Amino acid sequence: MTHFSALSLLKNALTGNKNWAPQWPDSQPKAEYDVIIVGAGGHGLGAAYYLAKEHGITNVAVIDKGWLGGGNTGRNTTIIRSNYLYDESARLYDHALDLWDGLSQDLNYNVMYSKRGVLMLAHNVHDVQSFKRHIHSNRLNGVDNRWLSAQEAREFCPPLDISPTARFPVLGAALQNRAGTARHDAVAWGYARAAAMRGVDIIQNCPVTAIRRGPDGHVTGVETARGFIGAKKVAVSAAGHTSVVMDTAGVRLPLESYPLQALVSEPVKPVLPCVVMSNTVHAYISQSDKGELVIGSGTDQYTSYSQRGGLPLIEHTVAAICEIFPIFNRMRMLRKWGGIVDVTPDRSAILGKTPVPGLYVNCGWGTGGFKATPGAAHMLAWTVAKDEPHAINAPFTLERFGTGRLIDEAAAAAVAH
Amino acid sequence: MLLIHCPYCAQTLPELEFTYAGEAHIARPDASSPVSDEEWRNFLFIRTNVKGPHYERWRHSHGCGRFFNAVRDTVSDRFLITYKAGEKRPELSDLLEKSK
Amino acid sequence: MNLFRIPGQGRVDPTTPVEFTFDGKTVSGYKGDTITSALLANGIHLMGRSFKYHRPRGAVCAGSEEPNALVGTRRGAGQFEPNTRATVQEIWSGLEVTSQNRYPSLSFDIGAVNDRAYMLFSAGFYYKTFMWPKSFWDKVYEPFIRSAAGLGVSPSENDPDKYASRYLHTDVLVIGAGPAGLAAALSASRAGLRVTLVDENPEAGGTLISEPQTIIDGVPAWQWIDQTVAELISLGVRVMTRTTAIGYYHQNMVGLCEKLTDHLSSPNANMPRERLWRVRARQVILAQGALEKPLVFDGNDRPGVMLAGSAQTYLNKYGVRVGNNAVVVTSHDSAWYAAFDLADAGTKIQAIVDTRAEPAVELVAGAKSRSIRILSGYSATGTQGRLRIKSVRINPVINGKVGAPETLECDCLLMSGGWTPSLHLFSHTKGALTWDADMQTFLPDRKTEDCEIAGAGRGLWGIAAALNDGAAMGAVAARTLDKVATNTVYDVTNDRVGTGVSHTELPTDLDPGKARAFVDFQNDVTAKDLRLAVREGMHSIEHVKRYTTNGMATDQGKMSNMNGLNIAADALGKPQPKVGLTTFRPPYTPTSFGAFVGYHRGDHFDVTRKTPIDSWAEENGAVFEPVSMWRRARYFPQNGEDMDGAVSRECKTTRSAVGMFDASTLGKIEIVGPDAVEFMNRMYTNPWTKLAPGRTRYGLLLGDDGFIRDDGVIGRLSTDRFHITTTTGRAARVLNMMEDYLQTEWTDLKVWLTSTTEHWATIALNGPNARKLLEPFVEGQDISDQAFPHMSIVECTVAGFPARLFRVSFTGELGFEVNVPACHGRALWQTLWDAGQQYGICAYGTETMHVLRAEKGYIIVGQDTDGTVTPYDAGISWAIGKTKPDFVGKRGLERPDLVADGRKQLVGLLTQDGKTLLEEGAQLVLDANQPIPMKMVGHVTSSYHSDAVGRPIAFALLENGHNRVGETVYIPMPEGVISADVTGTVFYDPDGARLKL
Amino acid sequence: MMALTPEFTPGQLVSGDVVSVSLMAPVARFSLRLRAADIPAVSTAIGVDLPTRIGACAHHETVEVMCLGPDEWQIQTDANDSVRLINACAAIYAQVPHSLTDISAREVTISIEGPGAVDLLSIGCPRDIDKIAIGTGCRTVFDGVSTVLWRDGETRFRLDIWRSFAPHVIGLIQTGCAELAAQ
Repeated sequence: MTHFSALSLLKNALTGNKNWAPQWPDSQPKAEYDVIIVGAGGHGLGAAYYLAKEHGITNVAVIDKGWLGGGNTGRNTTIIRSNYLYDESARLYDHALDLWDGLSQDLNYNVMYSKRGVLMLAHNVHDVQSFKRHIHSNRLNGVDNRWLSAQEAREFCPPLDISPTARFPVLGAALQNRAGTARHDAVAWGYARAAAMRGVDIIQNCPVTAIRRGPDGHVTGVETARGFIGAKKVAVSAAGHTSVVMDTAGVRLPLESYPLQALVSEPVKPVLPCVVMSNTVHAYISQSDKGELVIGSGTDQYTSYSQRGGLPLIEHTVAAICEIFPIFNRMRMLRKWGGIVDVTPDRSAILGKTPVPGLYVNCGWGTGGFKATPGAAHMLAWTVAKDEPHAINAPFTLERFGTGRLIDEAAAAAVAH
Repeated sequence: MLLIHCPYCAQTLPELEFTYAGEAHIARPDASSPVSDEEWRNFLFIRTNVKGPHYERWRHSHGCGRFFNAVRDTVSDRFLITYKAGEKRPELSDLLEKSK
Repeated sequence: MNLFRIPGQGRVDPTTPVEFTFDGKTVSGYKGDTITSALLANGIHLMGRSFKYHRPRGAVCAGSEEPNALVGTRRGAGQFEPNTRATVQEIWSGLEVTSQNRYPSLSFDIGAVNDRAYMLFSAGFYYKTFMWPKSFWDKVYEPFIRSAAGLGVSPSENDPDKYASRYLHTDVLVIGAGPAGLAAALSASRAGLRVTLVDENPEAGGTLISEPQTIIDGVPAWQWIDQTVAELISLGVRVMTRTTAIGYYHQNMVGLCEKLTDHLSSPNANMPRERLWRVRARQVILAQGALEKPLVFDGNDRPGVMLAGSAQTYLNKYGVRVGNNAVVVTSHDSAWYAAFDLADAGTKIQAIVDTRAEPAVELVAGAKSRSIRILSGYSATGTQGRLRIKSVRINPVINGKVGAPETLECDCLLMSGGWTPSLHLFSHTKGALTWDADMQTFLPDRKTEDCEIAGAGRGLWGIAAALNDGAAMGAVAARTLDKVATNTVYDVTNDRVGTGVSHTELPTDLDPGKARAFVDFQNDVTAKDLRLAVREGMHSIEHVKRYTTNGMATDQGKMSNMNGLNIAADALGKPQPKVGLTTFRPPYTPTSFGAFVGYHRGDHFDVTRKTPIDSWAEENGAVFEPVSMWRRARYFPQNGEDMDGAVSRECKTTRSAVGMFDASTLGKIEIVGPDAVEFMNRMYTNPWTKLAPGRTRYGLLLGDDGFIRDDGVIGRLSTDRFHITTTTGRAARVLNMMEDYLQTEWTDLKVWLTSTTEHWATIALNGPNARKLLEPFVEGQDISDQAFPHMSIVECTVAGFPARLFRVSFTGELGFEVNVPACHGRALWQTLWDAGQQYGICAYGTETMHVLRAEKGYIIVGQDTDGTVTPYDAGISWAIGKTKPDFVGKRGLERPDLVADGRKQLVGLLTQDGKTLLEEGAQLVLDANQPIPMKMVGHVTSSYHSDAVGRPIAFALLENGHNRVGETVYIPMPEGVISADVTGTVFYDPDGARLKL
Repeated sequence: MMALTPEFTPGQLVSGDVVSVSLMAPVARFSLRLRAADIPAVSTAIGVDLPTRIGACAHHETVEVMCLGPDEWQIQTDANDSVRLINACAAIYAQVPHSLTDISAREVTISIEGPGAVDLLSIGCPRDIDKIAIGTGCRTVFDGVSTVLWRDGETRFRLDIWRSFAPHVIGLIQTGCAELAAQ
């Protein structure tokens, strides 16, 4: 496979770009693998990559019911940040942030991680208290996050309306400079290419219908549309579809799948320099490198796998954006789409072992999955390789829902992802 | 925006009048007698999250105010049936038969 | 001077000239013109620049699918929008139009250097480079990439226009008012149904407008349109033009965007610019017709290259010839007819170049009769001309071999690659498509919604077919809705039904690696980009789309998807259905944010709830704060006080004299019935059985997870009647939660809940003078401490108003809360305010309330607790009825982690220097010298300066807090470490003497 | 024509030939809750047959009732009649347990009249207004706010709105009136 560089780009340009090799082969399933990962999103492909790169486990297959990167990896609003409240979350997401930085070089694939800063707006006294709590906690955890006055927020993001008479005035904002965005498809493709280079099989359009267990209860493999595939270990990283797959192994999860919608505007010249989030009015916005305003919405109220979502939510989301950025009122919506997010009761992920020997799960990322990608992948690989969680993902167990030891970012701060 | 048939109002009305209230037929264990941590966890958190016909609850919050049950296909978002709270859980096979 | 306008032809109004400006130059057209038709009438083809290579571009079509002719349009201050499709924007006097994505000018654009280096900018190039040196990414590469973004520029001022929205319920919604749609609407409305017919164009008619030669039932097409629309209106059909069906949602809800003023020179100020319609239809008929496909060959993007059908539209609809000297390149019959119409209108048709070896006899005859040169079995392999096409290079193709080139001079090139059914809305419904091998296109298959597809939308070509299918589908819809409907059959003459073949790139004798054969015009995606993507392993059409950005431009692939699919399928060696089509997403065409925002701007973005006393507070200079949906008076500054000054005065006055507070936002629920007390016992942690009528008690509400949800004072009015209060923000949630348990868990209980939050205005009087002030106004109750002790409730009369009087205090002072019907709230407030003057009364707001309650150690749920705090943690386990068999949260509280050691517990904090005010949210540590990351043991939940205590006070949630009282904790702040003593939570009047005055 | 006052002073808010909107004078208003079996007894006591179909209304002298739910009715009557109502219910409570709760001050009511009334309601109410029969009504939602809608005639409606939401809803109604007038 060609090493990517300005030089290779030039060489190929001169030869009419005829000599580029496939970035990953379309693999046919082998009879058995050491590890099968269900779900070829950023998390699953990344886990395969780290298994190969850091744990020397290369007899690995990543299996997906559709095309790789076709789930939430390719449907999210690409926001990356780590300024979470609880130590557990902050460590996990900050670990991801450390990996984001340098991921392009590591994968030899430009994922366009852009540290443009994420601005979270405070609209009332409760927001201020909550954000201050985050900022102080982050500071003592070594996580970058600082408080800006409304005026400073406007200087950082000029289109922002900070008029005190607004229905939801901006009282200030929390800013994480290191945070930003990345090119979502490139993350999946980069991991796929890098994993494939290390011998990982990527099997697309091959739905996994069941997880098989032996008499001793240990995992033996998976049933798929292309027949049974053996495996010593199976890791399920299928986002919204995880419940359905895990159920076949007799593992029931505290998980619900909700439709999440997002939309983009027509492309315009650069106008929005950073990512802006307002949890109070439910609006998340950034501008893509193509010039589109990328806007995230909330989830619909009912669980669904339909990937449709309703018009009222879109109306509210756009209204919220125009409340914060009135100048965008005459911009046009180009495209809206729906994803399926898997949500846990405490809005934190489940990443670790399951009651079934040899079966591992990575799910419940809700709307926060993309930003965690390298971290979740790295931790999942570790947990699968060592059959025990890393200190960073140890708290994110399934057991916590029985004991009540939740990592409740939502309840603690009413801060959505 | 869904259309929902309220079994109390006997009318099919816009989703905006209704509030989703989670999975149905999850009875609250009587805590006056011992309940295991696992039972309580299941009651609080464990959900089928089924891809397909889903037994769930809605409240006609901007209408008659009643909680009621429904079976909705979470893939198509179509309702197979709605029925009053307390009525017995309709058999899926019958519903699928009817919807044909 | 419209050089290219044919007098007397088209539907524009020659008696009404219209002048507008294009890049500052005045251009004249007529009423009924679009920007494009007016520019073309003046011989202007160059209208824009492409996204990546900045190539000069002109309009390629005449409808909303236009990818090239995007312009900025401006009416006045705040009324600018980028990326407007010049092909649909009607002109009006004074309209300002500017071209985009060029510098310094449209005809000379520096950005066009990219076009020279195009081999470097192959698909996905940016994933492969800009990685070294790493440090350059943030500082050099990324800013460079970002600066290249976008087509037009964002608006920079607030939008002064209004936007509106409506709900609409209809039996049948017909989308598209072409022949099929008109016929469908006619059948359905004749059957007696409520019908709505929408079309994105300014007038109904669709294709018929471009086919004036058609005769329907003996009536010329244009006349037929007029009489049909007239009949529809007489039948009560709602005919909506300039209205785009943008999205097809669940259960036949369709979103429409109606443009009301963008075509007017001086719109009424109260008229919304756009209106969003949320239509619920029992049946939907999709009659959206078909879109013409470009041909893919080198240089197919130059200004002057246009779809043949669109040229025909410019001619027949606007009376505009798109050039004097045309070459037609086609793989479909329809382009021949366009050529004939143009020839008859005086354009010289140099040649009709057909990729097919043997065009139909009647076409050949038609061409001969007009002495048009016919080149069949030919390919187009290149074009020349910088800002406008000058010539086209064509080659014969004989059994696969591309022969010697020939160059034809021209000033426009009309192409047609055949037609694709417009299935966008159908695919919003997730309806299944099926591949038709003969037509080489996708057709609608399995439906998920109650809809029918009529006419060209399902691959039926020709006017007669569209009319008859529309009529039939209208009848089908009517019958589905139990109406009797007849199948009208239309007699059509001069119908011009055509067939054609479909291509990937046209064959060429040049190096295909160097060909600039565009598939997605706006995003500059060429055929070789698509093949490169496939070569690199992008084997799903979604991968190809995302890797090349084909179909991701503002036309959402209307021009490019089918050509892209054909080429990708060819590269993969798979049939198209195996490769699949990318899903079309709403909206059908780009739609103003304003249309979605509708009324929800400024004050109407969200409800602002105000209490009956809010107006008094406003008149008396209150500073407000939003609390959930309410706005509440936060403090009442006097002669220039800041918040601290006002709060300090309000606190002092309340503790020394009397203060009054508007507590009307507290949630209130009336609980009535023989089982009221049993319900209370099950719902709240506290025991209620022994609470006597006339008494009140602090009630604590948990979730079944054991964590605190809400609290409030609850009064028992009679054996069977309780008056509950809840926190301001949770009133609705608490009532919903109670109804949930009552309706679904405890259906046996005879008890009913009614929200009375808004029935009562609540005025709290606190302070040593509270009784003196209140006493004279109270009838029917002795309010002395003996007769009406702390925590009492009574129904009586206050100042002549029926009232519920509480003896209760959230300040630690002697306190009363008077509830009167909301309509009397302000009157009572005024009465007490006037009478209170002699007792030195002050009005206080939420900030003072917070300080006073904190001095007394009263918690605020949601501030001193979050969703993870138990009654034990909060130090209020005394509120739990330990002997009760069950209550909401009882079992949850017994979960292992909730009874474990090391939980965060609520404590008081006093900074050791007695001066420093802690910041709410600040984190606590036991060892301030440890390195980062530090082990944090809690955080400050509330912190105020307290005059009563004479120093700052604070609450904190602290790990093992209850056992740490007396210890020191540290608060490391950026400015330095603060040390504080851990204390109890009551800072003032610990034995509560002041309550008992 | 007058502006909406914080005190909700009754009077005409919008007048026009398309649609007129007035804020109505307060009435005594109660929420009545009881079990189905007790409907006859309570009907007798208050002197109105409680309708059992949700949305159905009944009248007797000054008393007006709408069935809002299977066990819920809204009763409104002349202010001087409310004592009679309260006593009548109190008298039978022991035998026929129920809940009668005074909510007179909870809502304000506007009347909407004119050929444009249905269009006006359609800017905020997702229901099919045509399907609401004259002489009936419903609790529904208007721009996200719970309201009770009474249809008194082909083009005559009343809308009960919780007091603190009324300025929002009425403001939107006034915007809608201006919009209708402009067409």
